[in-house]
Order: sequence, then structure tokens, then C-alpha cells
Amino acid sequence: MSRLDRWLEDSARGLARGAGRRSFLARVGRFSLGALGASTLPLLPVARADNESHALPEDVDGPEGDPGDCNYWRHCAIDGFLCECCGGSTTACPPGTSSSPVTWVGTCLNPADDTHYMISYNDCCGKGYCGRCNCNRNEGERPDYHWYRANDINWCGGAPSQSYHCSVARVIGRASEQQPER
Amino acid sequence: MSRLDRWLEDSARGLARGAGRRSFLARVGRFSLGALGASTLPLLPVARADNESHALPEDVDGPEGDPGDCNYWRHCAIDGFLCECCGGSTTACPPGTSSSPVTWVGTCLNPADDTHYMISYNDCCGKGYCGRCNCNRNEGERPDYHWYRANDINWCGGAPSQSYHCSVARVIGRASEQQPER
Amino acid sequence: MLRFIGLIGLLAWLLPATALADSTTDLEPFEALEFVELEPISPHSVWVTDVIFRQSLLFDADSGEALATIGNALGSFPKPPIFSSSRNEFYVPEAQRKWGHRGERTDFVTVYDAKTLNAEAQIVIPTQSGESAGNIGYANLLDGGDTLAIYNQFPAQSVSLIDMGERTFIDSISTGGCAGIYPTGELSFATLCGDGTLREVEVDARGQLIRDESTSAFFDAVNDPVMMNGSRVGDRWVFISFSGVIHDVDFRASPPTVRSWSGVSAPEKSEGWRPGGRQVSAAHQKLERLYVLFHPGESGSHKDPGPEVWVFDLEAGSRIDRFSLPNMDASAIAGLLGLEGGFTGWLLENIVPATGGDTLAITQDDEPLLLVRNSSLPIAAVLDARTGEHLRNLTEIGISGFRLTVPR
Amino acid sequence: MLRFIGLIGLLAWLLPATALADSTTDLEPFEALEFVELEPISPHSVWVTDVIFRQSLLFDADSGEALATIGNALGSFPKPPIFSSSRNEFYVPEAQRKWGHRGERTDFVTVYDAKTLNAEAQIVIPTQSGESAGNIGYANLLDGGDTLAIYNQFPAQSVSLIDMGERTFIDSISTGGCAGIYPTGELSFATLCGDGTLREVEVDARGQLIRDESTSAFFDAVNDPVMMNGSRVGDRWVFISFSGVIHDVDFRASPPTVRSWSGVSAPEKSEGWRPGGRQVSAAHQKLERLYVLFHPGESGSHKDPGPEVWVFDLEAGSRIDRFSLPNMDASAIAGLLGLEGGFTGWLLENIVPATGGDTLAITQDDEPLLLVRNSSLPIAAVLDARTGEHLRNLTEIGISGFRLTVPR
Repeated sequence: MSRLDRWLEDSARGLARGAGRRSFLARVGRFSLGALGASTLPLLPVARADNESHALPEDVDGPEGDPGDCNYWRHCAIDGFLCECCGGSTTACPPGTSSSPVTWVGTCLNPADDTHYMISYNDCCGKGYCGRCNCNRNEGERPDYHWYRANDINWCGGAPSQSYHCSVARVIGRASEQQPER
Repeated sequence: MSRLDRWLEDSARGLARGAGRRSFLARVGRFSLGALGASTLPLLPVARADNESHALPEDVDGPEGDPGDCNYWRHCAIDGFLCECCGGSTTACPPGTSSSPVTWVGTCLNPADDTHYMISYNDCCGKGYCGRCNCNRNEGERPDYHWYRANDINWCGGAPSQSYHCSVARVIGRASEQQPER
Repeated sequence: MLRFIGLIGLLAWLLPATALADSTTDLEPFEALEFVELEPISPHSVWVTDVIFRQSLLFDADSGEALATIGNALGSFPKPPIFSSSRNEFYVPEAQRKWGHRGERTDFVTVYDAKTLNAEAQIVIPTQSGESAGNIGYANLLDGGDTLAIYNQFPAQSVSLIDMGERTFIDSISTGGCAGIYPTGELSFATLCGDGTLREVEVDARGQLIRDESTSAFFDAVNDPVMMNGSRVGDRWVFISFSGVIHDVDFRASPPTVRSWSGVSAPEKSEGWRPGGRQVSAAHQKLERLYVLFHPGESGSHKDPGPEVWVFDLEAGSRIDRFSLPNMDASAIAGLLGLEGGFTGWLLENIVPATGGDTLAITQDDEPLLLVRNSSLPIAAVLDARTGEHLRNLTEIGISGFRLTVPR
Repeated sequence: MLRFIGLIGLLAWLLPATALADSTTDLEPFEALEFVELEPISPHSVWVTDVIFRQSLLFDADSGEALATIGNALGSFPKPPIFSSSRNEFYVPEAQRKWGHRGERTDFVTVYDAKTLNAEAQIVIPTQSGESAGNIGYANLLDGGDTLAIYNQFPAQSVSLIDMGERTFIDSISTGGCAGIYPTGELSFATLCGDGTLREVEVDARGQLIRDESTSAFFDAVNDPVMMNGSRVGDRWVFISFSGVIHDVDFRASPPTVRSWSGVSAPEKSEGWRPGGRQVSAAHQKLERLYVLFHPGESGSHKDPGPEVWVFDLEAGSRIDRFSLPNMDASAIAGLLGLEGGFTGWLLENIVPATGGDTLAITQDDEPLLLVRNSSLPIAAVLDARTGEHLRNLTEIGISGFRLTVPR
């Protein structure tokens, strides 16, 4: 498969929040508590404002600003086919796919405001490999035992179908410092 | 996938005949009569000697003499992955595969004796695509309605599993003239 | 282009507890995970089917964007999705076994909503559907969109009929000695026969044969067979033979009549020019033009890719244009090496031999696009169907495949 | 090399009746269709797993020949076959759904006879087996070959145990916070934990925990984690960290002890040298040598391919050699273009940048071979493990894959 294919799609990104999210979260929370073993795992986030998203600074030129490019700033710990190139977007799964409630995160630097953001890389599932814009970057990525930083895992294992299709890169918060590593 | 991969296996070809063939033929014959529509289709061969195979002249140099090469003389109407490159041989299916009793034929010129032979291209089935030595040649090949000369058809449809793995090219007789075509 | 629905929220519960506890992370800004729905199918969209990935990707041929994917089960050769504009659904005939490549086989048709692309139903059908590398003519929706017809091969040649309104199997009818399904009406279709005729059958709502007639023999299955790939123009189906004879079959007459003429002149024939490819031809219904992939070659080259598309005026019975195809091999290798454009791109263009195209489709609107691929290259070319101008490429379309399907 | 059995005879009934009638065909000579059995698995054979074709090809690394294929069901990431030398069987953990990529999921282990390569059984197991791109440490046979252990991820981290004699699921044990399965005995294995320890568990025949102990924390999962790919040397498992620290874990002690030393000198570290890849290391048990893929790179490059294999003497705790890998990219492109050897091959060798290898395996005999691939190239290189000499390539190994598995 080809790599780093230049891909000229407009970024289509939705920012509205759904009304059903809290109830969905409740379900997810139950699932996670019962399911993921007690030893390491986190609970629901304790303190989040529920107001509308702040728009992110977006005026990045070059491949770091192109969501269809592997070098796009949010992709610093992604592994897989970019949903941007598969009928989805940076924050949306393609038509007819589902997703897993559990996934991995990364901490990426946005060159537009020189700020590190937490990125959630959700796998979109239920169809075979999209096969386009394959991208593997591993900044802050960790092995499977450090699972919420591990991008090798097929996170569709927790979705309605384990078939892996593509991956998104959503901003889910600001990080006050870079993920430590060497 | 790469093409015309040079492949240096000794040709391992078995020539002995199995005792169970006649009874197998009887089954196949019943199947064909009941199954394949009455309009065009042939019956069992009416007159064949049951003695041992004659050895074929084999001293062909170059790609026409290399069973792992797409240019090998028997491959004149093959379509698929050569079983020679998949753990089988020109006349044998790879380990753990099955085959269909129905298949397509070709008429190929053996440069060693300048004689045309009838070739049976059996598909070996029950595993996914072998993926090696992909070869498509179409001398005398005909569309699907002229089915016993048609190599597009997935002949594994008549096997215990319809999954197509690779194809062999067995000599099943001498042809007194080339398949007419233009 | 895209619309968003069905927001599913935050998965931040999986953040490390420590990260939350020590306040290194501020949970703003926050982008919800969303799910895309398809816009109404545009005239310039095309399904690109890949036999290795076992799926079809829907592309917008204007933007070059991929819009969606429909995957296939583990049968060997995936069939392209079939579009019903009346029901706004896609239908995919599939087959799968209990244990991967082994075990009991189930044949079924999956029904996809064309907006959500969710699978709405699986219709189980008798296990006899046939497969070929390209599945040309192996499954088609009859006129009106109510009845899906699927070609069967084992143990017998027949056609299964499925009621897409009731989502039930109706019955199958025998078509021994013939292959392919070419719809001619709401409950009728034609099929190509080994005796050189084309047979048309019509059934009633219960799948019982009520009409069965054949053309006189108009081709020779051995000496100059017609390709499986037919092109529909209203009440006609147009086929081309190995040597380039164009057979224009008119189903308004009973039995159907055939008008045959050669698309290749004597000098061209002496140069070896002949049609070749997998999905070798496509017609624009309104323009009544037939587009065919041509190459100079020997006998036995009828599936080889060609460097040109020849354009025929079906009314006049003459060729009106020859388009040269772009060098898709060079573009594919440039993409593989990440060397698109610039000097190296130009160098590749001039060094890498072009193998041409073997698969062709056309959009049916007033500004038609011609879509061309080579089954072993990961790109497809988009041409202006009126001028042959190379507009753009669809990239990363897959590994190998023999079909391009325009949904309407 | 090959043996033949199970002759199936003639299919000549499908010859055209006319061909038989007009005597144009003489039905001699005749070659029967035969079926191959595998020779006993040789020390130089290797399974090459492909995630796109969803299967593993068995190669003879001496001849470069492919010997057989084992396909996987439609789960996303195929697991390599696991060899039981005592039972002469291969085991493949698989998962599949009722309707292709959709519908009810069934997890199972397929048992293949290693001579016929026929599927002898499917053992259905609870639907919780995990998958990763490389499945490193996701399934392993415990010592003696009677018990197969499979790593589960959803909904919880655990390990399923399967009795391969009885061909039944035994039970699963919780391994929350840890990942991977590293066999240490007939009914014991180790697993890597997020707190920097390695936990060893032992069960009885019914799968009930009878021993459970952990090393002290010997690595930092955030600052210098160890790679999932462990290499076994007798009673030890050897891991390497992102920065190149080699952790040699000895399971003869209770709890297991760890000897750690850096494989990278200060000057090398300042040049950025670090291990990287998918299946990043392999050990020769008798020689007690560890082979690791190395590259100069930044942090975050721990999965990048490398141009060199570094050879460590585990007893001495020092590096004894550095092998340079051949240019597999050039060979792959030459193969793609059909330009192997000659001037163009030489040109490619010098023009195409080599990306190196990311996946490594070694044979365990006295003339060991080192097998190296780059997960996105269709070839693998075979090196003499003692000298690093490039002996040959395995070609057309697939499209993409992260594993090379030596059956013994």
C-alpha cells in the first residue's frame, strides 16, 4: 500500500454535541466498571463543563494542517487508515460503521497555538480495512500493557463488530504538559 | 502483486493413477447429468485407454519450460495463482486444499514436441488466495457461456469450499489441432 | 458533502485516573465522535470493487474523495453493490461459510440503506450463486427495482429471483447453456447462450416462466464470441465480439432482433486492433455512444488492457473518436514512492511503460465522466467522456479488481 | 520435497462432446490431479503472516519455496499458526461473525494436522479473545504442548486456557493490568504489567490459580517501557526497552529475578540509536544470543524499521556484532517491475532508499538463519545468523504483515 498519499479533501468536522451523550456515558460507565478489571482502570471523568466546545485554532499550513495527511498534528500517535480518507472525517466515522467505547489516547502538539492536546483515537468498526491513507505514528505510544496509550490493539474488540475499518483523531482536552517519554 | 516471478522449484509431478478413479468418475458423471442443464453438455469420455500415462517430452529451455513461470507452455489459458508457487505443483494441489470435479480446459502447444495438448486447469480450493505467481493467459479462452473454456469462473463453486486458492495445469490428452479462434 | 448525525459522546472515562487527578489535563476543548450519513447518490459517484480487500469503495469522481465502503463476506470474489434508486438501497449478494474458508455455506443478499449504509437485512437464498473474477452479469436488478436476479452455476446454470420489497427468495429458473443476466423489463431479462443466441425470459410474480424466446444465432461462441460485458441503451443491449463486431440487440421486437456491424476497419484489423479487458465497454444511454477499450494484439489477448478507448455512435454505426489513456502505471508507482509531481513524476511518466486500462464505466448525466482502471493498479483515471481529457485520478482504490460500477 | 497422495482422477467428462466425437482429441497422455502432504516441519521453515490476505504462508527459507498456506477467518488481524511438535498439529485462534463483518461473533481455535494440513477440529471458546496488529504475545502454547493460552482484552484482560488433548476450553484467569503470554512451564506463564513488573502465574489442570508471583518493578511503563516482543532462552525470557535496556528474566528463581543491562553505549545513544520494529527481537537459545533491530531515531520511533541488526551475547552481557540489512525496498520494486538483476536492478539498489526491517525471527538449529521483513514490503530477507550474510529473499510473501514465526 502506498504511504503518505497526498489527499485533498476539505476537512468536514462536526462540533455539535448530542443530547444523548450523558445517557450513553452512563451505559459506558457501567460497562467499564464491570468489565475492565479493577487493577488499573479509571472511572468516568469527574469534572467536566458541559458547555459547547471551544473552537480549536486551525490555521496551520502544510502537512501538519491537512487532516488527510499522516503528518497532520493530531495524528502523532495514530495507527491505521485515516477516516478522513474513508468517507468520515477527523472526528467522524464513515457511513455504516460503529465504534468502540474504549480506545487509546495521545498527546499532540498543535503548532497553531503551541499547545498540547489530548487526542482520542477512536477506531471505526464493522467494515473491513478501508485501505486508504495508512498512517502509523507513535509519539508517546506505549505497549499493550499500558493499554490506553497503545495503538496496536484492535479497539474494535469492544465495538459491536471487531472488524477494523479506520481511525479518527478527536481533541478531548488540553494537556498542560507533554506525555513524558524518552 | 508482482508478476512473472522467477521461481526455481524442481517440478514435482506425480504420474501414478489412483484405483478409486473409476468410481469417482461414476459419481461425477451422475452429478453432471443431473446438474448442468441438458442443452450443451458433454458426458463421460467414451473411449480412453486405462493404461499408465505416457511421459511427456519435457526438455524445454527458458520460461516455457519453467512450471513456476507464467510463460510455461501449459499455462496458455490459465487464470490465477500457480499452485507450483503455493506448495503444490503443476499437477497437484497444495496441502489441505480440495478441488472441484468440474473445471475448464485449454489447448496448449508443447514446444518440446510441437504438439498441442489438452490441459485441465483445476482450481484448488478451501483456502484464501495463495497470492503468489499470479498468471492470466487466454489462448483459446472463451466467455462464461462457453463455460468449459472459461477461466474467469470460480470453479471452486463446485468444490467442498468455494474459496479459491490456486490453479494447476494437468495434461489430459493430445489435441490433434489447435482450438480454433481468431 | 457530508452530513453528521447520531453523535456519540465522550470516551474520556478511559483517561488515566492519575491524569485526571493531578490536573495535568483540562477537558476542554472537546470534540464528540460523530457518524456520517451519505448524501443522496450523485451521478458522478462510482463503486470501485477490490478482490483482495473484498470490498467496494464509493468514490466521488469529481472530488476524488472516497465516500463510503461496503464490505463483503469471505466468498472468493466480491460482487459490487447494486443500487435501487426507487428504494434508495444497495444490495450485495454474498456467501460465507461457518468456519472462515471452511464449513457449511450460506448464500444471502445484504440490504443496505443508501443513506445510513447500515445493513437492514440479510435475505438467505439457496446456496448455488455463481462467482467469477469480475462477476460480469452475475447479479442485476430488474427494471423498477423490485426483483433482484442472481446467476447460479453450481450445480446447475440457473437464475435466482429475489423480491426486494418482501425481502424473500421467489424461485429460480433454469438457464442451462447460457450465462449472464441482462435486464429487459420488470420481470424479464436476457442471457447469452453457448449456441450463439441470446435468450429472453419473462416470469410472473411467482417466478414462473411466462415468456421464453431466443434471437437467431448472431455470434459464434468459438470463432468470434461476444464478451460477457453488455451495455444497456434503453430497450437495447449492446455487445462487442472478440474481433470487434458490435451486436446491437433490440428487445422491442419479439423475438429480439440484432443489428451487427464491425467496429474495426480492415486496415485497423491488419494492425491487430481489437477490444480487450474485463469490463470492456460502457454506453451512454442518452448520447447513444458506446465506449470500448482497444489494443493491438494477438488472438488470446481479449482480456489484455488497452491504451485507447474507441467511441462509437450507435445510431450511425460508426466510430467517432479515439481517446488515449493516461499512464496509470507511472502515476501508481509515483504514488507508491511518494514522488508525485515534479521532475521525478515527469521522469516516471516517460520511463514506466503504460499498460493501459481493462475496466471501463461511464456516468449517465449530461456531463458524463469516463472511469477507467487497470485491474492490477491501485488507481483509476477519470476522463471527460465527451473529449477524452484526463481530469484526475482516483488514488488508493485497492490492490486488484475488475469492476467499476456507477450506481445510477 | 513433496509427497503425493489421494489421487483424484480425470475430469474429462467436461470435454466438449464434439471434441470427443470428431476424434480431434486423444485422451493420452493423462496426468491425474494429486494432493500434496507436508514433509515433517524443517528447522528452516517459517510462517509469514499477511494481514491483508488474512493468512500465513509457510516458506522453506533454504529454497525460498512456499510450502503451504493456512487461512484465517474474517477477524481483523490474523494470528500466526502455533506449532505443537508433540502432537504434530498447528493451532490457529480465530474469530468470525455470522454475516461477514456483522452479526453474532464466534471465537474458536482451529486444529490442523501438520502433515495433511486439513482442519481436524474447531474448538469454540468464549468470545473475548483480543487482537492487535501484530498479536505479539496474544496466543502461545504452554510447555509440553498440551495447553494453549489466549490473551483476552474485551470486556476484561484475562487469559483463556484450552486443553489441546481433549480439545476443550478449560477456563480463563484474570490478568487485569497486564498483557501478553510468555510460557514458563507446562501450566505456567508470565505476563507484562503496567506497573513495571512481570507477573508469573501457574494453574492446575482445571485452570485454577495455584501460584501467583511478581518480580519487583524493573521497568517504567511510561519512561522506558519494554517492548511486547519477548525472546525465550530456556528458563529465561529476554525483553528490550525503548531505550535499549536488555532485561533478562530468570524463572528458575521464585519470584523470578531480573538482570538488566544497557545494549546501547553512551556514544551510540547520543547518535540516537535505539531498538525499533514490530517483532523487534529474536534469540537463539543454544547460542544465547539476542538479535535486535536497531535504528537511529527520535523518541516515538520505537516501531520504525531499522537498517541494522545488533547481536548481543546474553551471557557476557555485551554486543558482539552489528549486521547491515540488504535493501529490501529496491528488491521489492524490482520484483514489482519485473526488473530483477542486471543493470536496472543495480540502479534501483542504489537509487531506492532502504527503509530497513521491522520484524525479525531466527531458526533454532546449529546453522541458524535470521529472517527479516519490513511489514509494508512483499519480500523477506534470509541472513546467515552467524555472519549476517544476505543469503536470499523470500518473494511475494503478501501485502503487509508484522509476524515471522519459526514453527520450532
